[in-house]
Amino acid sequence: MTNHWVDLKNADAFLIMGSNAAEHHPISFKWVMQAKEKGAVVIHVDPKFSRTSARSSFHVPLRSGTDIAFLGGMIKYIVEKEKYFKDYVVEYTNASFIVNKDFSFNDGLFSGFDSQARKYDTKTWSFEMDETGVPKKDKTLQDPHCVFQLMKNHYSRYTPEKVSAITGVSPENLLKVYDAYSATGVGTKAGTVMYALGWTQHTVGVQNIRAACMVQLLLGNIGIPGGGVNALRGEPNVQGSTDHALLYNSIPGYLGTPVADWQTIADYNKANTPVSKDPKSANWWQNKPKYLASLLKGWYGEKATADNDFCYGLLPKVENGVDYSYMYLFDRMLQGKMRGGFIFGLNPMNSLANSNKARAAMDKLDWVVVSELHHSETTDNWRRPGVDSKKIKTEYFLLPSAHRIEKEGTVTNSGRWTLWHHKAIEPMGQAKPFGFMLVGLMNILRNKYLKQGGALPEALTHQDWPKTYVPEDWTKRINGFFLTDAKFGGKEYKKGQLVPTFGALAADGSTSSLCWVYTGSFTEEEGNKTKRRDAKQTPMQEKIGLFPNWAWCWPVNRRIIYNRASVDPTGKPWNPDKALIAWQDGKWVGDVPDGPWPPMADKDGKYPFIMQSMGFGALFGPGRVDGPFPEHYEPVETPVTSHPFSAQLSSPMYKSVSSELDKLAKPGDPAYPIVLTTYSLTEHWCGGGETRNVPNLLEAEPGLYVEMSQELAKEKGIQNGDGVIVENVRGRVEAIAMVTVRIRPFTVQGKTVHLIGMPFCYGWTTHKCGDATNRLTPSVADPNTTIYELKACLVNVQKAEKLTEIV
Amino acid sequence: MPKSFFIDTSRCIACRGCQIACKEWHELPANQTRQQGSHQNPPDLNPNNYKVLRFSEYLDGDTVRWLFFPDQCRHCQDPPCISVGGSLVDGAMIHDSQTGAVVYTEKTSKISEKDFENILSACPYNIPRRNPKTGRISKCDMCFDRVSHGLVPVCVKTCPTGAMNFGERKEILDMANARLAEVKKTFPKAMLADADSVSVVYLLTDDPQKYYKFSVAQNDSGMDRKMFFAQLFRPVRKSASSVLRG
Amino acid sequence: MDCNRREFIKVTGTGVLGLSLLQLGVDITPVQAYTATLKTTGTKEIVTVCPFCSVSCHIVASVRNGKLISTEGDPEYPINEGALCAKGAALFTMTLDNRLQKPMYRAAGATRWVEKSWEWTLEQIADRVKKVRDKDLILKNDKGQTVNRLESMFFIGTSHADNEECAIAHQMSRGLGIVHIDHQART
Amino acid sequence: MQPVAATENSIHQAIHTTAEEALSARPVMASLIRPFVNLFLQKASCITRLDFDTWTEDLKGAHDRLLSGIPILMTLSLEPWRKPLETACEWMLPAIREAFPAIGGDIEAVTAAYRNDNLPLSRLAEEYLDGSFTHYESSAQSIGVSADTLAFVMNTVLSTVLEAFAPRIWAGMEDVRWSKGNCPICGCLPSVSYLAKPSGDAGEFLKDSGGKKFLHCALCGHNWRINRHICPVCDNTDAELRFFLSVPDYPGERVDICRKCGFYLPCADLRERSAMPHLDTAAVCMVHLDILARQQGFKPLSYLTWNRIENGIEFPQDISS
Repeated sequence: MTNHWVDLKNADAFLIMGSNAAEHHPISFKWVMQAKEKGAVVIHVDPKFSRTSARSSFHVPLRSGTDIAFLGGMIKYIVEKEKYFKDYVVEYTNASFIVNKDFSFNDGLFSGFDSQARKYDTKTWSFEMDETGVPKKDKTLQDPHCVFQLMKNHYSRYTPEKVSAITGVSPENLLKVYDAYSATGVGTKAGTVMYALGWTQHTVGVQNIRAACMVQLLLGNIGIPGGGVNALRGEPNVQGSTDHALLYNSIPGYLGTPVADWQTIADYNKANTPVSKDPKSANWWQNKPKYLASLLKGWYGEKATADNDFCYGLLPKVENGVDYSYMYLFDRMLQGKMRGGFIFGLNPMNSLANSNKARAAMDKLDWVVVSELHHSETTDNWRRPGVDSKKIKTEYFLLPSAHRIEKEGTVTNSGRWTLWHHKAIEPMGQAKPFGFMLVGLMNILRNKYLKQGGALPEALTHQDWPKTYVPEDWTKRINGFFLTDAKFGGKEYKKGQLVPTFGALAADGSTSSLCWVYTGSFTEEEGNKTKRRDAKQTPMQEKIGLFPNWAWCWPVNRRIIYNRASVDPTGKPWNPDKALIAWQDGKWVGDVPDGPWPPMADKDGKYPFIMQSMGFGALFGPGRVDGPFPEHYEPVETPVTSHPFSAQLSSPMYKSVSSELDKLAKPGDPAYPIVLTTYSLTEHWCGGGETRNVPNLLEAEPGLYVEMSQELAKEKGIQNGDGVIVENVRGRVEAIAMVTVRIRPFTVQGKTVHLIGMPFCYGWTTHKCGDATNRLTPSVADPNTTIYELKACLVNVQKAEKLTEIV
Repeated sequence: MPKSFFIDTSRCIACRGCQIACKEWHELPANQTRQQGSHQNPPDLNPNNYKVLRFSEYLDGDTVRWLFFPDQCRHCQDPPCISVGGSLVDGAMIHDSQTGAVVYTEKTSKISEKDFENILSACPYNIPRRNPKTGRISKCDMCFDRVSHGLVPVCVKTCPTGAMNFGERKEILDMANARLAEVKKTFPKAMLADADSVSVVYLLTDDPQKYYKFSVAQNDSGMDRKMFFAQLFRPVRKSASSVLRG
Repeated sequence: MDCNRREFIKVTGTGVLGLSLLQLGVDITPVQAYTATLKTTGTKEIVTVCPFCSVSCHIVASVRNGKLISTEGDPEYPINEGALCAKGAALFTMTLDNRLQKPMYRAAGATRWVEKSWEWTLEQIADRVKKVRDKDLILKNDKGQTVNRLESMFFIGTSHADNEECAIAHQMSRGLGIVHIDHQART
Repeated sequence: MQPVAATENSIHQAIHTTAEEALSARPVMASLIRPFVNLFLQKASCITRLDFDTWTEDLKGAHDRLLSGIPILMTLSLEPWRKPLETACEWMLPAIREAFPAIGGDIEAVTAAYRNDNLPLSRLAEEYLDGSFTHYESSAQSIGVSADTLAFVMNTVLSTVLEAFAPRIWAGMEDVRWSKGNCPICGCLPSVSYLAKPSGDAGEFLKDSGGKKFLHCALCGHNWRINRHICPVCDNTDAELRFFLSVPDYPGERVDICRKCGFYLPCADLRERSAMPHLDTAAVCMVHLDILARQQGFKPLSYLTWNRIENGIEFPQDISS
């Protein structure tokens, strides 16, 4: 979230899209309802009518996978009806930038596409620079090559008629939403976007969110109270685990994973550190070398020296352009290329796309270490239905893990608040925290390497590991230390003392930090700030529900990111009633501003979007691999064979793998005419591993169902409660029909398209409750993030003769 | 002093916290339910569920209506079940004069199946259930043990939205009427179901029949012949506390 | 005027002067005798964070003699203000049932789990890891660049872990040379 | 959340219900509870009759001082309170005599002094609030009672007036967030705390589950919210050093203890209760918990009439040490 949970109460309009917030983040609705009581309009755009819809001002059903068409229409509406917040757009976004004259867009493809490689050469997606290296601008927004005009032109095709034809939303409903939401395009109103997996799990997932960012930038809704683009996030510490980069493509603190071409730290820094010649651009990422050096010092301690590149050379380097995420991992596993691995607190046999493939792939491992609270479809994959356990040669090590309540440490919520949780009770039986297992294992391994040698032992033995797992020691390591006596901010620090803020981190090896965004969370001056529980506020903060003394929030306790955009260039809040920061008597008051500099109009002022190298909000976003403007493409499995915006049916760049288990239905496949979307449900959590082990929750939601419209049921001769087979090219799933008015057929390009929905929380380890819905979903993914397209694929449904998976 | 519930369906989100908390407090075992095409599980009241969340949906023109009804015993002011069955077995079915709770004890297992059917047919809300194994008749007991210790019923404690409320009858009726006035602004059809004759007052936002057949008292199971005669020979009310506490 | 709390406690009127119950003629001995028959229990209230969605509602866990006796929404946390959804409210039961309590091992081709000690289990895992790593670690790629990567081993999970544990998992993975790293953010 | 302004009848009702509930559980406490119940009943009758209109102090300055942490009455003269204090004497002196016949003679002496205009009520009240007690010894001597007796009387009289005035003094101060351990109105320490019942504002999606902690002032009866996870005395936040004692069958009554500073405070847990008790009565009804906490070596946050269970206690001059 750019903002935070309590801040939802400041919104005047909500666009809840790609999320079922009331059911999956119920407490968020506490704040949504507060705003609604005060007159805010709450709009829910979603294929299914849910509790979120029931509590919203209105619900608009949308065919899954057509969000960009819907939002593209909104951009067109905002631009053409001049609903945008002009001062904000001109001053704070790149609307006025002049784009490379060679940039073009033709029939669904941007300039530079190589259809053989399915890849863009992005050289033309660039800005024209003046002689000093600063982007050329036309603040009148009239230049035909300026971002604003290109954007206007791009979305001029998204007429209500076309958008309606492809999304299945009536033109009246479209205008109702566009009109209500775009009313926030004035300085004194705020609109917020709440999204979750309903946006990310598409082959255009990143562009869905980009489209929302554009809407928000046009309306001046980023960086202000009650605004923002808010990822509600689906998991308990998904924010923190992303910050600490349990991801192949980054190392902690959003630094890129080293690739083979970057052999030295100098290579790395050269390739990764952005340069801006504009003195008004803060270009925060210019500090990257400091964060990398501090991370390496954190990992390798005294063994890391300037002379040995801080042990950078020991790090694994990935091959440029090779993807090591789940989709490829399990593909390689199936090919027998993986020998062993660790699966901690995760049930991929139920939650990954194409479960049949994932399950078969796991059988190819020599050994696997699984750590869990309960038995799950993953821990017990070797004895799943239909396989002969004796033939599964994989060794399984099952480690009982401690529950959150049985251990201490920090987690980070979606609003980036880092929160200490105390240990309330001892772990049950011999269960242990993950930290105990991993520190224990590493110590054994390091001893083995010290005594026996082996491949590149220094990569392990040079690392700095404690003997036992003490959580708070790691909280300190994450914050970072001064490694020599130092002076910062007029204060003396001794070697070994905690670094007060990331401004003090250095590239010369004199500081350490395991994740620079967390630096400042644990200081000599104030101790462990994640334990702070003080609700104290200034009257200004109280007005907007800002709690600066409660725990700590990255970065530097800034509660709303890009908050310099909430004031005009002289530092006056756009909305004085809900002021976030303000420049008063030569200093900032309110939230921690995005950098200490004076307001933008001052000679030493900076642009608000400090993490963008040029300092401006990106209406034109050249950083994504699949285009600088979001463009509607159909899901890879789509019920249509054409759409009104271009001949490019699906994303030209979506990722996929091609084992024999990775079949795809062709567009408009008559054998599989029905769209399937998948989701969570309230009584069970994600893959269901924990909640299916609570008998009373299982009693309330006992088995796998498929929600379908009355019209579809009638067409298929299915009665409510009938056992049905949901089937496609990849799999076959048994479920019970739930015939409902909450899902209704869509009229798409004049034809009826049916959509059905299924939860994915059921699995075979719970007796006869049904098995993985994800046996149906495809291994195709967004080209930027490789997140699977779990929200839209094609199936057919028929009444079952006999059921075996479900009673 | 008599107690009452106020169940505000306009605030219910069907989270089923009440349904599950009720089971846990009364230590009722989980049923082996199966998905039968509804979120309503178990599908009906049963000896292991004194409380069931009922779901109902329909299309109102182009608008989806999804109604939630946490069903439980209404603890009638003048309970027909007691009229019919109160004198069958001493101490089996009690109407507590202090709280207004209608409580069935273990002694109901001595009541015959046929008599149970009469009791059930007398209930305007189709509430009592009989365990065929033990013969015991059961239903919501207003958490009599909790209430007599000054605590609120466990479903009320659990409710996260304020749909479930409990207190002195007068205060509860005031609360219900105040809320009704507010809700009527959005739902002109809103009403309080049988407020005068029951201790469990539901606020409904829609036609009662849209919720559930027995959301309001059903005439066909109301005052039948048996009940009429039963009324003539009505047993003296006993204080449940004297039986249960003693 | 310095009005800190310590100051107030020193100057507060209540209690400095006054009469005892005995002076008031109230005989407290029966109450004292009664009290002697009472068994008390001490309970600690410890604040933890709900393990479900990422609102991170705070929960007060009441613990008596090391045993969890109840959980409730923390009224102090500015986000949930004491409220909980159905799952958060069910946290208490969820920590109890069907938990894995001992390390277990399933041998190749075996049809059942065998309970093992932590020492044995970690030692065996370390053994497997070292064997694979020593055999499969790629020091140079086709172009002769140093890559030090171990492609045949993976680490996946988990957003259930604390930040401290995530930092450990990452440091360990990169130390081993693992490049297949992923977690729930991608599902 | 302040309890709704109460009528004489409703306070009486609450006193009776609270006492009856406790007595049915612990009949042995009757001899302790009864006298206080009678005193509180009389106090409630007096409170609802006190006339506040004569006091027209402008509290604007007090509001600003409150923002900087100074209780409202700290710096105010109580001279204009003479009339209400007198009314309280009229009501409460006979009530004390009736409730505690053992000190009947002393009370008669005090009553006589009051009648003879020999009791400087406003000054004694001010000193009581300041904790200075400069004139108590001399006044008591001139009446022929002990300073302790005089202090006990003044406590009863002053608390009656304060309890009547507190809600009106607080009106206009609601915007002030007060999170200290002593009362924002009179500066006094609490006699008891309570965990509030759930509240669900109509506009919200989810109600809270209750459990917000309020302190109840031992003198003026004002209730104010504090952070439940912080010791109100020493600001200790370490959960390992804080706990509460309770008797298993009575989960609604407990005594909160901080090992760091060694102080305890009884607490009425109202989260699941269906009605709001009379808090002072509830505090009297929890004296058995006071005894238990003392036996474990902890000190009461404030010495109240009903918890002076030892004889000749030596009151520490600085209890925050």
